[in-house]
Amino acid sequence: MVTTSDYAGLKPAWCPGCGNFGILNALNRALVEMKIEPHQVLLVSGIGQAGKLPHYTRGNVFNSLHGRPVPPAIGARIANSELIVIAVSGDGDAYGEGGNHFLHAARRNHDITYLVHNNQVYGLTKGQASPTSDVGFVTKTTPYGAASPVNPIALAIVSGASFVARGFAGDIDHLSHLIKKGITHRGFALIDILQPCVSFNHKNTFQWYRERVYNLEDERYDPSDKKAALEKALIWGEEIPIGIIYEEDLPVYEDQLPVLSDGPLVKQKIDSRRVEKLLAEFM
Amino acid sequence: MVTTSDYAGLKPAWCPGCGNFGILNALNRALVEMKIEPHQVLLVSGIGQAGKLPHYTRGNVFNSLHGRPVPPAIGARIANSELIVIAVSGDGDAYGEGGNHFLHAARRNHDITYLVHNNQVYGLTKGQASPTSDVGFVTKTTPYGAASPVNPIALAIVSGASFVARGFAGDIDHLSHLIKKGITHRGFALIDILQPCVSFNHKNTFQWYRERVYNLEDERYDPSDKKAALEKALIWGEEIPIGIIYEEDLPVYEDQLPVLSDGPLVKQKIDSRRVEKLLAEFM
Amino acid sequence: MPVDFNFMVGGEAGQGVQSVGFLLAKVFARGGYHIFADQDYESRVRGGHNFFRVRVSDGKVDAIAEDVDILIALDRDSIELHQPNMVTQGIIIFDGEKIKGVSGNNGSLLSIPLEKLAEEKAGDKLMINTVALGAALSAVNYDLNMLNTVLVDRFGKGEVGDRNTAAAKAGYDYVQSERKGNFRKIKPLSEAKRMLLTGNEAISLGAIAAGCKFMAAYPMTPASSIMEYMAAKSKDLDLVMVHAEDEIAAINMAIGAAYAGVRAMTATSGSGLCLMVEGIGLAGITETPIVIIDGQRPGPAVGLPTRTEQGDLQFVLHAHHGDFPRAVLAPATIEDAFWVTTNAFNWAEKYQLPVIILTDQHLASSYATVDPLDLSQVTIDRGMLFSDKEDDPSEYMRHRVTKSGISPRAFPGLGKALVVTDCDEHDEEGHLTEDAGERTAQVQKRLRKLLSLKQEIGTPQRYGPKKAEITLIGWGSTYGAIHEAVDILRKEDASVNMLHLNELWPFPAEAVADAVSKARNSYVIENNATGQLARLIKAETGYDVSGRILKYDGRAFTPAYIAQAVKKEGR
Amino acid sequence: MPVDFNFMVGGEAGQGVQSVGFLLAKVFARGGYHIFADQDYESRVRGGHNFFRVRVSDGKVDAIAEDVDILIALDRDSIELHQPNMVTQGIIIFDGEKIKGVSGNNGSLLSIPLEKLAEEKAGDKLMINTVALGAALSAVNYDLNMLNTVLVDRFGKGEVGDRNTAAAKAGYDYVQSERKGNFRKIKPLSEAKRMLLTGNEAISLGAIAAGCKFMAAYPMTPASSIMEYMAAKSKDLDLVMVHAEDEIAAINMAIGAAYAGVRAMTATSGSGLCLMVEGIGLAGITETPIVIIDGQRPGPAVGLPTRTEQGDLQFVLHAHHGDFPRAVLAPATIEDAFWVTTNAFNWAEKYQLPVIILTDQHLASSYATVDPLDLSQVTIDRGMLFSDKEDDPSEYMRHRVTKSGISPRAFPGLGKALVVTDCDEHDEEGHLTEDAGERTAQVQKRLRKLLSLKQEIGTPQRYGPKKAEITLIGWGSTYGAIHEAVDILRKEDASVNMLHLNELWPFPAEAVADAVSKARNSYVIENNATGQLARLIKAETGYDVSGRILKYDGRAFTPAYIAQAVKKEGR
Ligand SMILES: Cc1ncc(C[n+]2csc(CCOP(=O)(O)OP(=O)(O)O)c2C)c(N)n1
Ligand SMILES: Cc1ncc(C[n+]2csc(CCOP(=O)(O)OP(=O)(O)O)c2C)c(N)n1
Ligand code: SF4
Ligand code: SF4
Ligand SMILES: [Mg+2]
Ligand SMILES: [Mg+2]
Repeated sequence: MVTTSDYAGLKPAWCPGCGNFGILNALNRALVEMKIEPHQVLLVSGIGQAGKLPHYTRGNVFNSLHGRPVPPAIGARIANSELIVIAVSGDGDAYGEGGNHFLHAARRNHDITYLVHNNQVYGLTKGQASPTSDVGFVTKTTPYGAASPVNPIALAIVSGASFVARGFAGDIDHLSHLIKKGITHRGFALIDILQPCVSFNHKNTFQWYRERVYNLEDERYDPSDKKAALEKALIWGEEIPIGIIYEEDLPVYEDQLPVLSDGPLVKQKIDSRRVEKLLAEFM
Repeated sequence: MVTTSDYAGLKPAWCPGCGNFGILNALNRALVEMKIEPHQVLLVSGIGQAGKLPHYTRGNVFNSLHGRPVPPAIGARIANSELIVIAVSGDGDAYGEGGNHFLHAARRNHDITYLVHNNQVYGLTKGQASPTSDVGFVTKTTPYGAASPVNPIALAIVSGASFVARGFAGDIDHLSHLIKKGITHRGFALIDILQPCVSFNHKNTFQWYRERVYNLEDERYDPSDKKAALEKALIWGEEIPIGIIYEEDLPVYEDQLPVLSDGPLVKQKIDSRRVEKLLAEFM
Repeated sequence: MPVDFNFMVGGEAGQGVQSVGFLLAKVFARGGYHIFADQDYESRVRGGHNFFRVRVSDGKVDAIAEDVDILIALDRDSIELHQPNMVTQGIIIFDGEKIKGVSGNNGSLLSIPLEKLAEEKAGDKLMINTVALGAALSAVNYDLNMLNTVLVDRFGKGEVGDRNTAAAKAGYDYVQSERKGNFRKIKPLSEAKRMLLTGNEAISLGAIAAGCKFMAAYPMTPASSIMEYMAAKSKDLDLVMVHAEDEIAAINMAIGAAYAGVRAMTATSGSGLCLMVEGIGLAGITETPIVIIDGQRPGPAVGLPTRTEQGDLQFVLHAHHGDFPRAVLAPATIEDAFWVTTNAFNWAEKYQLPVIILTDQHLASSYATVDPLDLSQVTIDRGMLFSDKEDDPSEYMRHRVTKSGISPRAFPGLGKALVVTDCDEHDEEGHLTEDAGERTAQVQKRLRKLLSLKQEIGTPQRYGPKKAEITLIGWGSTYGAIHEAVDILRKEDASVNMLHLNELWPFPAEAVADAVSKARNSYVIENNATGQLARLIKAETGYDVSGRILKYDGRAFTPAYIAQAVKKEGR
Repeated sequence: MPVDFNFMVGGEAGQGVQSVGFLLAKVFARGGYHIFADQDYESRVRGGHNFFRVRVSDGKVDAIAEDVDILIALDRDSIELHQPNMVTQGIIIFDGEKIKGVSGNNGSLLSIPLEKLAEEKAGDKLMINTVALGAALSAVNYDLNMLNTVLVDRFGKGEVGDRNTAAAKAGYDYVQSERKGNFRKIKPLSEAKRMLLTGNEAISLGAIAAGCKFMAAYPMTPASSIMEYMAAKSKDLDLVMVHAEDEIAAINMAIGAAYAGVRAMTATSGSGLCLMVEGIGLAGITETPIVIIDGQRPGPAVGLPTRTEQGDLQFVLHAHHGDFPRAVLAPATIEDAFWVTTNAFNWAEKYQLPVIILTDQHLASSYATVDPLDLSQVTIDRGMLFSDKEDDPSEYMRHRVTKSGISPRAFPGLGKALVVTDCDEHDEEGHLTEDAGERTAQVQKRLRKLLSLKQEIGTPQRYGPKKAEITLIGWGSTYGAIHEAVDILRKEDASVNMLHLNELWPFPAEAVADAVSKARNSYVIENNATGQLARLIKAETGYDVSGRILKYDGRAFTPAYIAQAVKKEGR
């Protein structure tokens, strides 16, 4: 049996009260409830406070470069299609430095789950604006206020991701439910998670989010309707919808790779003699 | 008086019949009609067939790296706010290698015009799939067919660009009209241009586009409605709308920079003694 | 009479220069000749000027010659540009009905109504290439049947094949009747079975033979054809090639795949490599084995996109901040490219580090005949692997500090061992640490791997007399040209030998120091502007070479060019 | 009695270590003392262990000491970790009501009810820092008024200021009454006016003084504070700082701005620099002047994000494929950082190339007192500029081949001259070319610039006797520590001198060769794992140094460490 203690990792170096704790708990709970063992999971993270998460739980861990968790996650997923691959980013990691990978991973619809701890600020580097900082957010690098933010939900939808959700670090039950859905979903599953940063974001606090979030499951919302999803994606301000915003069965990149139908690449033998037939073509 | 001969550049090294010729003509015509002199224009391009365009007209030219025309265009625009800055890319350049800059330039809404020659293929490197290749497009690097394409129009809109249009290299009148609008517009003006590649794209030909494009100006279409714009942005296939898909007055990045209100940075004197007052702060 | 004969095909991009050149090469390769062929093309798809040179020899050749015996000129420029290179008895084949008023001293002009013949005899104007091909072969009285089988192999037995053979025959017959065999004769030799392949094909085959199962890349001349070959074979050979959104993604995907346990690689050229630099360090600190092919071309930046250079040596030696081990290899010939590549994968996994293969546009796109490769000689050494069965997975530590610096690898998900790694400095388990002691231990551990890797480096290849007054030193693709330059110079009684490196890092300092210190004159021959190998030699041995023969106009060396330059240096 | 006194403040991130340390430094700087202060912090925002060392001296100091005279311990770890460094008469200030059961041999424990005093006397528990500050100053009988003015400068004259002065007084008085002045006395000196600033502040000021009007960057420790300073001053000083989406954008924006005619820069650290490599070559081939600040930290990859290293030297010398000129500078001290930066902008524009400034976390975030900078010494040399008025704009060619290799610059839009450039190889006008001759001419033209740039390089700084048995060679931020190590060793009668480089490329080969060849023993002192300067010396002079004193645990050298290591080497 898988228990919470299987997922007891190192002591977090996050600030007390940080929203990341909620995400860590939600993830662990999801994995335990899905009866997934740590060695079946691969956590690939970037650099930032969010990027430290894999060290604080247990599993295989590839803590990658800032902005680059997605490409190695894709590579690893193709190499071993039996791994449950979860990429973990901060908002700067995912949508700033890693913006291009985000777009294209969504477009190709790779079969990974992507957790983005969106605290709307750069935490680890101490409080600069992030691509999701609210417009006008003043930081040391944006003295005249941040420009209008990227919209990760809308970007993912228009790019072709087949599962796009928003969670809230302050609602662990709901978040862990989303994570389970994301892991189960075949295709690129983005879960953008509202994550208060108690040290550097004094605007988008627990309180601020709590006053605004509402659960889409509470209304008769159909996440398979792309246009409706895009409308939901544009909502941000007085109200912020959380839940699965878009979900569809779309072609998955890995499914079109003929070789993967023979099982994981990593389990296939190396046989140099197979090249013989290629050599003949050059004669 | 500005005449077409002012814009006579080097002989193009494009394939005969290439859609790029139409774009070149449309651009030259727009500049001439706007009475802009070559020295007032800065063309910043990337690498690819499209990236060669600046050499085939006249103006100041910064032919930059593959995927990178936008950042130097932004830098130059901030340095000299009197320059008319036009960035020029291919689809691979803009949405593949340069995807991240595209997103963020749109989001910050920099005051440049961006022409993307979208031939849905990599021309200069001889026919690999591009990020806009139609789904299933088979090339030497996508033997199982290209994944679903990026949607540049939708991406630009959801990211915050204030002018988003689609042109067609086969309709020079309309395209040159769009380019004029784009140059006049304050803010990030994307013009994604359907550009047949006669050598490597045998699907999306002049004929193919001609059968599909329709001009939005011909219907009662209001480009200031973001939701409607997003719906238009999703249309691709039997019909392809061209024209201004989205246009709004949105805050422009350069407008929030206090120093630019004193005129172009490049015209401001260097005065080391101004540092004196800063030194005092360290005493 | 020994055969060492040079064809050239010239024309605009889009006229089929490459195709004619390739078929010419093939037809002589089938006939048992050794071939070396190179391609010169511009960064455009139509127009401009391209040419393809095919050297046909009855002895092994690894370089191109400057002289042209037969030029197939598909346009006027080809005649104007290449007439100076024609040997006195050379022949220029062209369509005099299309290209009028040609004159000139070098080479006799052999006008053939290519287009007319194509239309009349093959029913297709576009067959002029094949007509010219037939004509060229006729001009050396070669066996037309040999061409026919090559054409059928290429175009099939159907109508297209038939039309091609008809076109070839038309050209062949025309020349025979016009000139009545008044030419030199080249006959097929005993049918030695050799492959005809490019450097990039050799690398691709090497990678596949080595068991590379994952490649991610972004197109860039001259590396794109590797990704294209791998993609083409992905289904049959059970591998995956991902066309990534950019080079950053490409190398990081490869690293992810390698971490997960498959042999993985990427390929690019200078500009793309710039974008992979951070990934190189990621592989370094996470000790992930990857192979990176760098097809060099003239820089900086985009430079000359379709030309050749060896300007990345110092760059790849030092790309990335901080100190960690890597290996750098540079295939000498097309055959060598195969073996170097298989080796690269072994070293990458044995030492758990990035291995960079420096090739260049010249090697990448040139063709050579290669004796059948003995695949039983390919070894696969995956290095130290952790096994759940032998050891307790709960004790597994990915970055365990060992004497050799090598920590056994486990693959995530294949056993119960948790495989943890980090691009921050980490402890033995792979978790991030800021501890000074752990940091120091990990740096030392990583660097220790160099000690055993160094033992693997072979002695650089020597050619010519053991002792000589002049030693020519080169690396990578210049091997053939330098080798032959030595022959040329020795024929002129010079005392010359060669030292050539195809394994550049860890640097074989002793062997090079020995050679440089013993030669009265040592010259590096390099396709770059500053003599990057010379700099490396100085850094590693303290010795100055006596001269640098450099070329950085984007064109490859020829043996004659080198011989000439050496003589000039001597003066 | 000469003053050379060391404070240390230790505690968790978030406890205000930095603030106490800075105020301590400030208060002694105001009192006319020379200060050197460094910061040691982890890559986290709360918790862990940070410390701040303040060295107070009546003579110039450029390095930190290992011994601690007074430790302000804000948590238990600080005592446990730093007690070993306490001098025998040292004092550990801590809150014994919070940190119970402390013992140990080094340093006497001075327990003060910090929190209680803060609450009682200043009405705010959070004032414990200021109470400790007052206590520390009291323990050396320093002038409390001096602290008061510093506190008022920092917190204003209102309530916060008042509460801070009250807290300071509480700590001060407590110690006075407890210990009855039973301490060493340090009095303010004559009020010499000096600035107290960090390396990054010095660089920022240098950039602004040099007329840098555009910066684009992406946050990365230890470079972020440069972007933050520039942003903070952007309004008053008429400049623009763009927080870009990534480092690739950052350098390319800066290049665009520089091309358009303003002085432009970017700043980053190793990983970010990796992403800028392609941009460096873009600046190289388009001959665009830019200044790149590389704040080094331990690599590879993310390494130790908040620590120091000098591991990027070989990387920045060779970053990018192909051969083209660049300059590499490495400030020796905080004051030097100002001058080096102003210089960098001049060289960038005079020679139209990228200039890289190698700084590191140690220099970036350490504080030192600096005598008032004489701004009239700042020169601005924008290099050769084309003027519409003097020359015919229609004849303008951006990349005109000249003897010096320098082609006059024109700025787009400011005149009628069209400014054309390309990251492909280009002709003199700037349009792309594939011509072998034009290519060669442009490569040579670019490389020729190195000849005159070389003349600009100053002689490396020497210290100590002209002739000595041991020469210590260093570069960049280690200047202070090596300098002082020389003093220590000479006091012990060793024959030692120093050679220090703050201009690394073009390399001052002659001066270094001279020094290395003359010393019986030459040791490089480097904050990296392989001795990258030693390698450079070998490559450029052929000489081997006799030893390498290396440190790569992310911590800076101290003079004592170096002196010790030199003695060990000697044995
Ligand atoms: C290439 C590179 N650039 C910059 C950095 C510095 N850096 C580390 S984390 C970070 C941003 C952190 O913000 P975010 O991704 O939102 O994560 P958070 O800390 O807020 O969870 C940056 C800029 C780096 N490590 N590598
Ligand atoms: C960093 C880098 N990667 C790859 C290349 C090679 N390259 C040049 S153009 C190009 C793509 C061209 O496609 P696109 O941008 O669509 O332009 P087109 O030629 O179709 O107009 C590529 C991959 C390069 N020059 N630099
Ligand atoms: S800085 Fe913000 S995001 Fe980082 S650990 Fe602290 S509260 Fe969390
Ligand atoms: S390859 Fe395509 S895009 Fe390039 S010039 Fe030819 S037709 Fe145009
Ligand atoms: Mg964040
Ligand atoms: Mg294209």
